[in-house]
Amino acid sequence: MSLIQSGFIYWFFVVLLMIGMYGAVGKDNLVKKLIGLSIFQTAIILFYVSIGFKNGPATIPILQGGHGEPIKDIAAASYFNPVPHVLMLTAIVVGVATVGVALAVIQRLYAEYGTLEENEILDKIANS
Amino acid sequence: MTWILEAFLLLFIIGVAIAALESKCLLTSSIILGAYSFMMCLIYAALGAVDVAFTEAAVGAGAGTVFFLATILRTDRKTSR
Amino acid sequence: MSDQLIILAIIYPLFVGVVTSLMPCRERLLAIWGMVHLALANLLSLGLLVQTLTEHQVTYHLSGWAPPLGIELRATVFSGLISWLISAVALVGFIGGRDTWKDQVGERLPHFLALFFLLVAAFQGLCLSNDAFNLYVMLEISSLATYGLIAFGGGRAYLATFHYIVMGTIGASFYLIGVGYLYIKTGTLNISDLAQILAGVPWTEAYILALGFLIIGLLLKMAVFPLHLWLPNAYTYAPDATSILVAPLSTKLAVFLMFRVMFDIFGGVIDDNIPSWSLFMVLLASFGILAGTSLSLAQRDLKKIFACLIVAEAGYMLGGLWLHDPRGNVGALFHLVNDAVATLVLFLVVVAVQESVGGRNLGHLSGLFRKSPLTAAALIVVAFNLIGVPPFAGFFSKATLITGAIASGRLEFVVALLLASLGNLVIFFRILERAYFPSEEPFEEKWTRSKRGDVLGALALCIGLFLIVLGLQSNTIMDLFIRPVVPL
Amino acid sequence: MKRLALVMSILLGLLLLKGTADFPQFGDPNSPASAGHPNSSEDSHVSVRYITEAYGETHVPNLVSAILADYRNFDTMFETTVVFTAGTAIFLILRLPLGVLARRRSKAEMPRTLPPLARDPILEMACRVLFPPIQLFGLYVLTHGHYSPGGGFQAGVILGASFILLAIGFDLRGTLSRLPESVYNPFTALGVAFYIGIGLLCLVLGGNFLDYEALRQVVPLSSQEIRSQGILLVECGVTVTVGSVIFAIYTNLVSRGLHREGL
Repeated sequence: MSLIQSGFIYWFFVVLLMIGMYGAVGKDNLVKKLIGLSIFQTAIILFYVSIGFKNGPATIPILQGGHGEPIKDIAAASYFNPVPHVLMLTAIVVGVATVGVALAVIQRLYAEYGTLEENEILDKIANS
Repeated sequence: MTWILEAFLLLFIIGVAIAALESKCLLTSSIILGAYSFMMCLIYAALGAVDVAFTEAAVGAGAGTVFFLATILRTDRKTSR
Repeated sequence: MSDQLIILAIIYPLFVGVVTSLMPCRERLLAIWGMVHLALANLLSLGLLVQTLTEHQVTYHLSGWAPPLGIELRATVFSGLISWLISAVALVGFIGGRDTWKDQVGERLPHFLALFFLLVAAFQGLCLSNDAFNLYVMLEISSLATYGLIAFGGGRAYLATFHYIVMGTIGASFYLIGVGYLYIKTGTLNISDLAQILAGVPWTEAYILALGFLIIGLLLKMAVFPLHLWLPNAYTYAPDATSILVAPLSTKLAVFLMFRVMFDIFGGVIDDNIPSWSLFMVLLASFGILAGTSLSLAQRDLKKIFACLIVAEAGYMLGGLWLHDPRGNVGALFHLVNDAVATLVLFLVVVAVQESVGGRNLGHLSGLFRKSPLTAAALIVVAFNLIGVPPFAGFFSKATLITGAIASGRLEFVVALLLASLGNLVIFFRILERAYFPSEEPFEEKWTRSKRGDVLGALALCIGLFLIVLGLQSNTIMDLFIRPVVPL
Repeated sequence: MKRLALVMSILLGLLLLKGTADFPQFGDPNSPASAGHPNSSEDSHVSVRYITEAYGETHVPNLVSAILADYRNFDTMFETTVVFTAGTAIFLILRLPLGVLARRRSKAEMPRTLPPLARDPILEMACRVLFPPIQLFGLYVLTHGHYSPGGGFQAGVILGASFILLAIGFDLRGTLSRLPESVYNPFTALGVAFYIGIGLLCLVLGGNFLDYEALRQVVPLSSQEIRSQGILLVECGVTVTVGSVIFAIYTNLVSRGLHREGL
């Protein structure tokens, strides 16, 4: 019996999503918000990846024996579903691109206000 | 019996995610986030998504962590909350 | 060649954007370069519009694979119209924002223009793609380009951008969860394929949640009332050259996307299930309209007033889409077109006012009519449109929305629409009173007439007068472009 | 705010869990996602179709690469554009105009600078030794992406990381004097332009956008071979863009866009 390769992984995905959501919305520190956002995105990636899993004799979506003679008679049940994997490659790259832009904005915010705490920045804006 | 190991891993990942959010030092947080990413790679690989695991290891855990570190060293590494 | 128009409408601005980042930073050269290419992009979109009018629907199979395998593009008459609207707004925004380059962009001009073109390409993709996941990628490119374009304004733009990044990413992630829920239940990503499968399934929790997550994600992007927090500051503190492009299009495309989610993906099942959703969504929209208008009433910065009006306008379209009445949908889509043009005029006027009187607070407006009559005239035109005076397009879109609301018995929406018109009347009365009847005579000697302000005012006025054309031809436009795509 | 966030995330979790109860059995090989929905026609069951036919059509055993760079290559093109967009946006945000910078400096408001780091011979030697194998591995990941996990994105990140290693191990200024911005910055655009160019070439040769079959008019190969080579070509474009953008993002972030001093 395996926990990762079972429906239990949905619970895990939901827990990670909740942690990420809490971090992204509830934290005051801007970097912490971003870390929450990263966790949020990895949770979604986990969800998609779990869609592609198949019980039984299935294995990773790289055809066996691809180097040699042409492969014949490929059964769909013997390989995991590659589509969610393709989609998630895109999502990972998008996630890191977003993080990069957000970090650039954070650097500018720090240069402008000298702090990374959102409430302190808001105070400084209100006082100016 | 693998489920005991797996349960340990899953609990550990959740602990790491919370630690990344709750740590008082941002430098620690971002390193922990890198560790979190790497452990998620394990899960992806266990679910058969080797390409996703590879990309997460290179892009998420590698490049993402470096970006976080670069920013934190340029700004402030302390946080009160 | 003509069957490639639809892909060229997306690829052309994309390619130009990528090449632009390699150009030397010479302002005049870049201005001509951008203008020429945007004009050509306009021609391409116009060609696509004509093609959709003759063929009703244009589809395109990317990389030669038939739809469920590969990604498909699909243009209906309405998306053809939106595609052209995007190119046209981009051209006007480019011309309108050109004057602010020197102060606000400086040496980064090639990169700024690269993002500008990439944003146009992403908008085109959002409007033409027929693949649920491809739409997510387009959503993210448009957001990333917008973040960059807003944040480089500096000052308070940074915090606004950060909020936008957090909320925008959560919105896009919700959209992604919705797509995932649909994928796990249906095994396809193509929108037409999804619609076909969904038409014959029992309506269970996973579908409800899929629809729910898609809608929440898009509501965040649309900035409807409780989820609007990012919008007013982001648009107010964005550089003018950015806000002219982003403000008219960004939220409207989210509305269009919501229309497609409702009727292209869930078209077969939504009719039976809409009443309970409609109850809540129209209420939300009514609240959104009132909240947006009252937010706007509380502001003193002209740009922020208009940014808050966008929040209210999003409520009009949301309510129209969920009225469960074809007239409501027609009204919402017509309002989308009308509002895109009106918002363009509003933000052009902001730039023109800044050029003419040197500030954009209500206090600065004193005597605008004497200083730049054309800008003041444009302000009147767009005010009439937003208040809903016939024969402006705003009147006809609101009238259609109200008939739809009455037909489906949603009186709270009617009340919200009428109150919003009243609110707009007050907002623009405050502005116009200062512009036309200054309380004291401004110091004439300190002030020099701004030629740029006049040119921009004239441009805004021309586009504002186009709203009358839109209004007078409203029935033709609805018949030609909107009624064919709205399910009856 | 904290309480609100907690309530929101718990609500979200409950909603998501409610949805998962309605999912098909976990890992069921006959679930709609894996075997197609019964409501759709047999030939539109994409996942099955990809697994059984992709090798015959593209000669790429790594199904993920085949789908990523052939069947759904339009997505991948925009994914590369996302990376390029992020690089451009970060440049735009961090590179302040000279006028603003001058004003900053006069007000002595420059953000804090790091103390100069001592040179470490062991670290430098380690970087020197590691640098070539990392790059070689990057190229391997790119070219072997047809047969094993890997492809353009991973290769690009690895190549970019090799330069980041140089910048960390030595110092940013030294690295930038060898690899100046004027050299790597154009590559961010050239990679995407190359990708789009391949697509446009297909279009000019009479196919649809990014339909590698059309390339057979200039390169006489079988339909499968040309798809396989087309995949490699676009992955090269991806690698160039991703590698240079990763490095560009790093240099801009670590020096606040000034490129004067790094880590």
